[in-house]
Amino acid sequence: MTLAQAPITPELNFECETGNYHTFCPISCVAWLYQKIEDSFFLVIGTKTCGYFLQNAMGVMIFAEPRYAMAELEEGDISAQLNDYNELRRLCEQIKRDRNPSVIVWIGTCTTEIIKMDLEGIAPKLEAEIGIPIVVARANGLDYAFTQGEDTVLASMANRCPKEATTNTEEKEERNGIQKLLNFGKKKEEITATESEYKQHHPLVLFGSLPDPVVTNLTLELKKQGVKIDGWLPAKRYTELPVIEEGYYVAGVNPFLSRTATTLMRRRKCKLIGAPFPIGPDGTRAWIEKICSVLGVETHGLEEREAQIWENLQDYVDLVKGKSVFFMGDNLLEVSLARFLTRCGMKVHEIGIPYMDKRYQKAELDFLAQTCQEMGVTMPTIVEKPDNYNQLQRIKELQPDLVITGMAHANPLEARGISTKWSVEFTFAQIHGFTNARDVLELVTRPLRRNNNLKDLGWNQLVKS
Amino acid sequence: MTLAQAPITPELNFECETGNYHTFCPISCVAWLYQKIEDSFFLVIGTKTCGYFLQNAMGVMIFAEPRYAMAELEEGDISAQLNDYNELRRLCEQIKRDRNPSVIVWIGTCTTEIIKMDLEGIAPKLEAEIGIPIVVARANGLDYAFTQGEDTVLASMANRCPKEATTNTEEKEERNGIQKLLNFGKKKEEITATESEYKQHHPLVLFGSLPDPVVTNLTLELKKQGVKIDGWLPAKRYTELPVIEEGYYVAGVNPFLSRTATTLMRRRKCKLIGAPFPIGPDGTRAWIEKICSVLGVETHGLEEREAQIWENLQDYVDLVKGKSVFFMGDNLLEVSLARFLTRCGMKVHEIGIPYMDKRYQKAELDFLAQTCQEMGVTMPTIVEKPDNYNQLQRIKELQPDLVITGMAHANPLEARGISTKWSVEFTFAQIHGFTNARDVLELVTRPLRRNNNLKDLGWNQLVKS
Amino acid sequence: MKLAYWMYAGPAHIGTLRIASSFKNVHAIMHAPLGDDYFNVMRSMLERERNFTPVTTSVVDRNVLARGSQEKVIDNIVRKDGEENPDLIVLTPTCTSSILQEDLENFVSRAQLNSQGDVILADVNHYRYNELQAADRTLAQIVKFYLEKGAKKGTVNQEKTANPSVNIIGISTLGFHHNHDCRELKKLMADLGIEINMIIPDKASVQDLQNLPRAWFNFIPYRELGLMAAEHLQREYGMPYVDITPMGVVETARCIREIAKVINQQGGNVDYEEFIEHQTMEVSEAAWFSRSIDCQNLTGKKAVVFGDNTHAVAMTKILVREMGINVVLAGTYCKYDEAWFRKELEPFCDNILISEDNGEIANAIAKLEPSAIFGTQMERHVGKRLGIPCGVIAAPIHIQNFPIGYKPFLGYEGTNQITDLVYNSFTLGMEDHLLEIFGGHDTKEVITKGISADSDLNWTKEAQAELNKVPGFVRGKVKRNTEKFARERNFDQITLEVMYAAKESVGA
Amino acid sequence: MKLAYWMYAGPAHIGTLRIASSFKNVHAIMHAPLGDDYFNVMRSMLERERNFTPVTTSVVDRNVLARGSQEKVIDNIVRKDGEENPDLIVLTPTCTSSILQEDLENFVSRAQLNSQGDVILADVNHYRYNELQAADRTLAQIVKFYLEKGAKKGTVNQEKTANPSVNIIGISTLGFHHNHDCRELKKLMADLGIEINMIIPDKASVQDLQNLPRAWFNFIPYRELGLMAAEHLQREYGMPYVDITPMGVVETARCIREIAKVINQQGGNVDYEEFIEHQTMEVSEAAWFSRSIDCQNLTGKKAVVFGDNTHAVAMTKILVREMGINVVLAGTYCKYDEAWFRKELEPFCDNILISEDNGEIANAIAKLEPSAIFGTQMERHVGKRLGIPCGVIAAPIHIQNFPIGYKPFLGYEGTNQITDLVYNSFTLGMEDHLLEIFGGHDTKEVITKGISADSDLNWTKEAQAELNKVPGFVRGKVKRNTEKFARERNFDQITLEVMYAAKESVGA
Repeated sequence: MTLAQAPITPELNFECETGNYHTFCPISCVAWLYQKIEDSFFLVIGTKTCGYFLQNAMGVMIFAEPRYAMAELEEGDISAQLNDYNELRRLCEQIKRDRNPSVIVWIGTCTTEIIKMDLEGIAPKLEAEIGIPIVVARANGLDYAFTQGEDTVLASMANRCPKEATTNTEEKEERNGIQKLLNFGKKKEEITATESEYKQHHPLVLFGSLPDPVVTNLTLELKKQGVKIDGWLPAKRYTELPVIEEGYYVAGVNPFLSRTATTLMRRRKCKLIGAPFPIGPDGTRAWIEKICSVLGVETHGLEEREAQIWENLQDYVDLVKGKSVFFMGDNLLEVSLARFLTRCGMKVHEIGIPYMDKRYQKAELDFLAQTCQEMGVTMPTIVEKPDNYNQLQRIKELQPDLVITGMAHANPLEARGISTKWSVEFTFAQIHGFTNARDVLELVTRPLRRNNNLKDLGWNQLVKS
Repeated sequence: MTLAQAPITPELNFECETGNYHTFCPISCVAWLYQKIEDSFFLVIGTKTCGYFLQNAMGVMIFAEPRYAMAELEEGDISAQLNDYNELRRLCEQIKRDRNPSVIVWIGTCTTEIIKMDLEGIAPKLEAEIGIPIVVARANGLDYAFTQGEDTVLASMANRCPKEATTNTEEKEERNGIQKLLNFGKKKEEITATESEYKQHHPLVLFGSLPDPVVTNLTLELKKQGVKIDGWLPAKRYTELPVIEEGYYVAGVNPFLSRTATTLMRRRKCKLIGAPFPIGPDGTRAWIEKICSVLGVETHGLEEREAQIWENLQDYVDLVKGKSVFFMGDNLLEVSLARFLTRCGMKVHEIGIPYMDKRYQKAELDFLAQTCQEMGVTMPTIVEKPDNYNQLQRIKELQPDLVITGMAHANPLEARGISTKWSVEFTFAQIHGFTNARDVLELVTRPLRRNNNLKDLGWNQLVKS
Repeated sequence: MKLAYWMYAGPAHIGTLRIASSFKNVHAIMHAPLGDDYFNVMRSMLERERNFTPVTTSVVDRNVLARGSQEKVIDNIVRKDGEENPDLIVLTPTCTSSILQEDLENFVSRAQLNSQGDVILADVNHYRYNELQAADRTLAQIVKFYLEKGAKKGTVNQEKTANPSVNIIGISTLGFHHNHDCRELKKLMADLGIEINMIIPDKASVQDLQNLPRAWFNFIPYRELGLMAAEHLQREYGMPYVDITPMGVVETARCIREIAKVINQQGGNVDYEEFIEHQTMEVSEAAWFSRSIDCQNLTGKKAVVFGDNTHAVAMTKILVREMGINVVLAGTYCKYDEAWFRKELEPFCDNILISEDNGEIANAIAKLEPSAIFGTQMERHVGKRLGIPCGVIAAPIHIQNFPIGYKPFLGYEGTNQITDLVYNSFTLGMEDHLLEIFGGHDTKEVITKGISADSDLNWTKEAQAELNKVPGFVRGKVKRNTEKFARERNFDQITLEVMYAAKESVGA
Repeated sequence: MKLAYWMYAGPAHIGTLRIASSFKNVHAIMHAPLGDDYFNVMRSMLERERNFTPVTTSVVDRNVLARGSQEKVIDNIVRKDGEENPDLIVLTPTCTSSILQEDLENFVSRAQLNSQGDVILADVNHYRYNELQAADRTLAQIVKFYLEKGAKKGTVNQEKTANPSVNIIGISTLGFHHNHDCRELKKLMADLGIEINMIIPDKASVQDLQNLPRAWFNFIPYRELGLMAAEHLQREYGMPYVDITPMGVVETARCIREIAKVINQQGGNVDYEEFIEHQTMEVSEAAWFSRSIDCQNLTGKKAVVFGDNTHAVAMTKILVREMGINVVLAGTYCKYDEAWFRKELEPFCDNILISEDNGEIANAIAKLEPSAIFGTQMERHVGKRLGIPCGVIAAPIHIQNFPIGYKPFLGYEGTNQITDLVYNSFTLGMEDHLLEIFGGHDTKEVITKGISADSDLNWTKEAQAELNKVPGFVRGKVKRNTEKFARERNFDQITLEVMYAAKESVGA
């Protein structure tokens, strides 16, 4: 790893529990990735259990014509009476016929792991036969939690990024959708002028799936510092995957992408910029600073920009200051959120988290420790693979002002007078960068504002204790 | 009147009762006339009572942006503290500003009659002042019933029809919307060819507001006989009102247009073709035959056409044959419908009717008498200005298979096991001509089909008798 | 004259007829021209009433006008008296016939001479009062008539019932959900151990009106209908009344506590606190809903409320106090009772609008762009045009306000029904919330509100492209907020940078 | 493998968990990988449940796979037994973990040794049975377990109650409107003078299951859940059961008459005819609605029905027999019970479709173009795309099937709710009927269904113009009917004349 700065020794307390906790299945990632990659089709190879999950808990199968489906394994598939290759060919041919995507992503599940279905072996043959790239991602619950599903897909896709920039300019232009957008409608000389706004630096590719407006936003923030992004993994279209050459710098935008980071470093020989994640004004500034510092670009006006954003957040910060928060652990965004909320003046009791890659999250963990020090609060405990039952006992004792939790526990906690916020909302909301910092607090303060609105009702517990 | 055929002496029995009966207010006509005349605006000058009627009973004010409104008379208007001219000018100027219609139709009401508001006096002055034609129709409930509202409007509009064909061909073409439609897309020589499909005859103008598809349909039926329609009153646009010259032949399509007929004869010196109305295959054939005979055009294939329509109706005719029907009286279509249903084999107990112009309806009455004779049934009693209470006693005694009635009595009759059909549906449905004959029976048979469907339920009375 | 496309309250005679035809065995004679009698259609069609509406029109036509209507009106009254033997015949003109300035009182006196039943003229000025006021007046008039009649004969029964009892005043035909509310109120009173002495005018016999004073108190669920009668009964017979509408958990509790007070003041000994606690926490799901995650997502959303006084006031209080929703505008068309409305709602909402002009309300809604509307059928149509969901909470009535399934607005089941209405209005179920958190990817089905007319500002192509990425259902709002921001700062071009600056500044 | 975009019934473990978590003080242990535990989310969010769902996952991860799961599963069972003292712990795998082919029976026996409560393994094949079948089996298994246990100890209570009594079997958490149906059934039984002995599994204690035989009969409102238990009770304890779903006035009457028969056969003496008559004519508005003018307008309209066996069969019968609507297609996704479905509905509808493939149903609907659909959430979405209204009558469940307001499908209030559903689905209130009779003049707001892909036929400009005059909501149908007519007669051009001829011929 390329860490430019000497680490502060964190005095964080790490624990690990039983892992009897609730979180969404990693196959969830199809819900946002199929939207992000507009020419893709996702095929989840699993059981009725997987399909019913996508349909219900994610509530998304009801929408018109999603570009994903289940390859539902039936008794014959499990007992290996049927030939996996033929079955998958039949389904993929149908998908090609009906939708003709640029790529089919196979999402392996626990079941394909257990029956040892050789997806990696089958894919190249079938790809050659039907003429559509097939990317295989083992987004199974045996090895991964919720958001890590995206990590498995991006790690797999990293291997498909072109190795050399094509010389054809037109094609290159098409390849880089964002750049095109930013230059849209400008004449060639104007583009050259725009190019000159950038500093000279090594190529930089960012990884992590973000909604398009957030991509534009972060791209603009870096552009303000003269940093040009050479590509995003994933891009809006599979056919626009960024060129990645040996020695390129890469930086992640999300804490759950450690496998993708590793793949980019080991397989594509990229240099990883280890930075806190661009969540909250503090995180965004640190992320930009770190990138600039590694690329040798001097920053300007970042401190003022951060200060101005904090000013805009003041009304919400006033609401959370002095309040306490407990993360039950769900989406691996917990450390970044805890760090931002600590900076806002909250006290963090516990950071439950499904999985902790201390190397990939090192800069964020250091930043958390530093923030706690600066804010004069005690270091929270980080509980990996938490035990929900034990956590509920601790919550009962601690009576935090806010619990950030999965969907299964929110209503029962509310009925007991404990305010909650769904962790999953942070996964889907636009929370990255300076501009969106307010949206994070919009979510965090909602239960607190609700409590204010309803405080005269005379009740907040709805079960007999 | 120009009656080519000697009348059969009808042995019909006419009665007149108290007039304590329910029917819609004649201002109802705005509901269909504003749609028919696409560049019009209707202003109903009346009270809250009138406005609430349009809003509720007609259920139409809820729709987006109707081209009609109330000029609601307030206490100051009633007590004549306010100047009618100024008030109406204020409203019409607003209408002109907001909608800019080609014509504003003032619908006078009972109230304008009682307070003797001089609409006919005010209109020409205001028309000159604001530069939009203002047509005044006294569609009040003191003098008229339900559908007669249309009669008052058309009679008033008849006076606005141009007296001479303009020489400018282009303008003429625009004037005649239907003709244009029929020739649409054809080249000039083709039009000439089309013209030659018509026989030579005196100009003919039809009056009565029908939905556009029905207009096209009747136009085509006459074209088949070589008869060309020179115009319709009303046309689709006020600016396309037909030219009416002295001596033109005119024919009505509805039984409630006696005032319009009189106006055309007396004021515009037209010759009225008195025919049964084109409702049912029998009526449509008689109507066409009469028109052709008066215009001196020989008909061809009409008998076969009627027979073929009857054949298409057979399944519905089987359902009504031998059943009895009672008209409580509502929309003045009663005689035409009774005649058609008699021809279908029904027995008609009583024809309640709000108003009976025996001269204008003469051909229809004769045809009814003739039909009764031919079908071997007794002549029904025609009760003008019926008394609903008395009618209900007679219905209780007669137990007809079907009562055609206004909306106020349908549910209570149904609750007593008497099948009903809303008379108002015949006003709004497309019932004229050969093609639509089935639609009439679709409506008439619906309660009978309902009875068939539900006959196994074991109940048909829902009040204790 | 007033240019009107729509009206909220009907004409006076509708109010009178609603009262007359609610009573059992009362007949109304309308002295009016042909076509003014659509009350019968409304009752028959909207209430799906099995019986003939007991209203007969004595038709005024040109001949009657010429001759004078006295004879015809009297004939029709006497005839109806003979045909149906009603206890009472109520004569009413309409806006139209009231202009004739005939001596209808005299017609009535004359008709009374030959009638077995009572005959009265509904005493209402048809140009000063609307449907609601006329109904209130007619009900008070009939109550007064029979109590005075009874007083003369000494038959008014003033002995209080042994157990606490109530008269429920104001349940009427063609009232907004009155039938279901009445069933719920009967259940509530039974739960509270309160006997029902009378319910008027719904299905009540006028002969029984002299038993009204037997009840311990009168209960007026709707402010618009019954207050005049209650005040008369208080004045003449010292009967207290409760006029708190039991709509929403908070107001229902307040209403029940007021009832307890009134009963205990008369020597009763009731304590309903445990009942209120149990109903609030266990029977009604509304209190729990307000704490649940579903409701949390509604926190701070903007709503507009418009209706009659009773429902607009109660609904605003529920939205604000019980659900944490921000009512940016509350309004009523009950102009005649404006002061009460203002007093009740001033602490609860940003703006108040008192108006009978639907155009004014429509414009306010378009400008405020709330997330949901709670109004009448008219506001529902406005909402449809603007792509804003609307829950219907008040008359003018419509066939949809006469559901066959049980849907009260009052009492504890009412709180459940209202919760569904609110929840479904705001989010159309979980669906829309999911759409929102998933970034509105199902954009094909989302109602898009047309972006307002071309602005004077220049959007760069990039900014326009960015705007198009915003989900349809908030795009208009983002656009307007951005433009407002740009105008305030005198930018004439909207770039990506301006868009983000606007977002940072106003949370657009 | 099956390419699936949607499924109607969930996997087996959902059925097992619905039963386990419906009982009081029963805990389930799911032996499954992370992420398979979304049952807890569904229960918490859809039911807005205030309590924690009593289901704990014993997580299978890579380590567990390597070491074997026995120790972890047993530890988790024993731990939960200690933490919550449940009467019963039910162990279930999911589709995934069931492939491991571990000896779970042995795990359970081992865990039982160290547990105070009972421990059982839900005995279900996860690849052969779906949610509905698994729920039926698990309920029967638990009933059998406790009756056998009681039989061994001699504690099964077989003494019949003094008065007629019933066990209602099949009310479960996450069931389609089960909570409201249950309330309505309790009311119905009370009205019939029948005591409720037990309701299972909803909030029942497993310890009380040995009192089941005290009831005079068992009642199975839903065919999908409870029949196996009822059959066991009939076989072992000679208890008769009634399995007629009381949905709609006709079937409710038939159900009540069957109950009377069962009671009278056991020495009771009940006659419910008067009750049925009163409820049908006065309490339910459904019978009256079927005669009313509103319903007359539905006569002969085309509908498609699709759902589980219980609701699809009952709904089809209601539409056909009680409302005179033409059900052109009725279907079910309960393939395993196909024979019963066909037998029940063959006399009532034109076509029957048995399928679990939502694409097949969607295509059938698109082809048949009914005026309304009564189906599941999936059909509702199909309807949305096609512009055809859809009333939801069956699971899969959705937040909208857990309304807070009272909305049963069963019993007499159920008939009212269903009437509203039908009426609103067909006409969206009076509005659309008015639109139709007024010639659809408000075309701006009418949902238009896109006309099908370009045809091989040539429409003249006049005919095209004429077609455009047809209101949007029937235009597609007119177009297709006209083209069908033209094709059959080998016309390659559609003129005005052809259009009218088509209308005369096929009533297009």
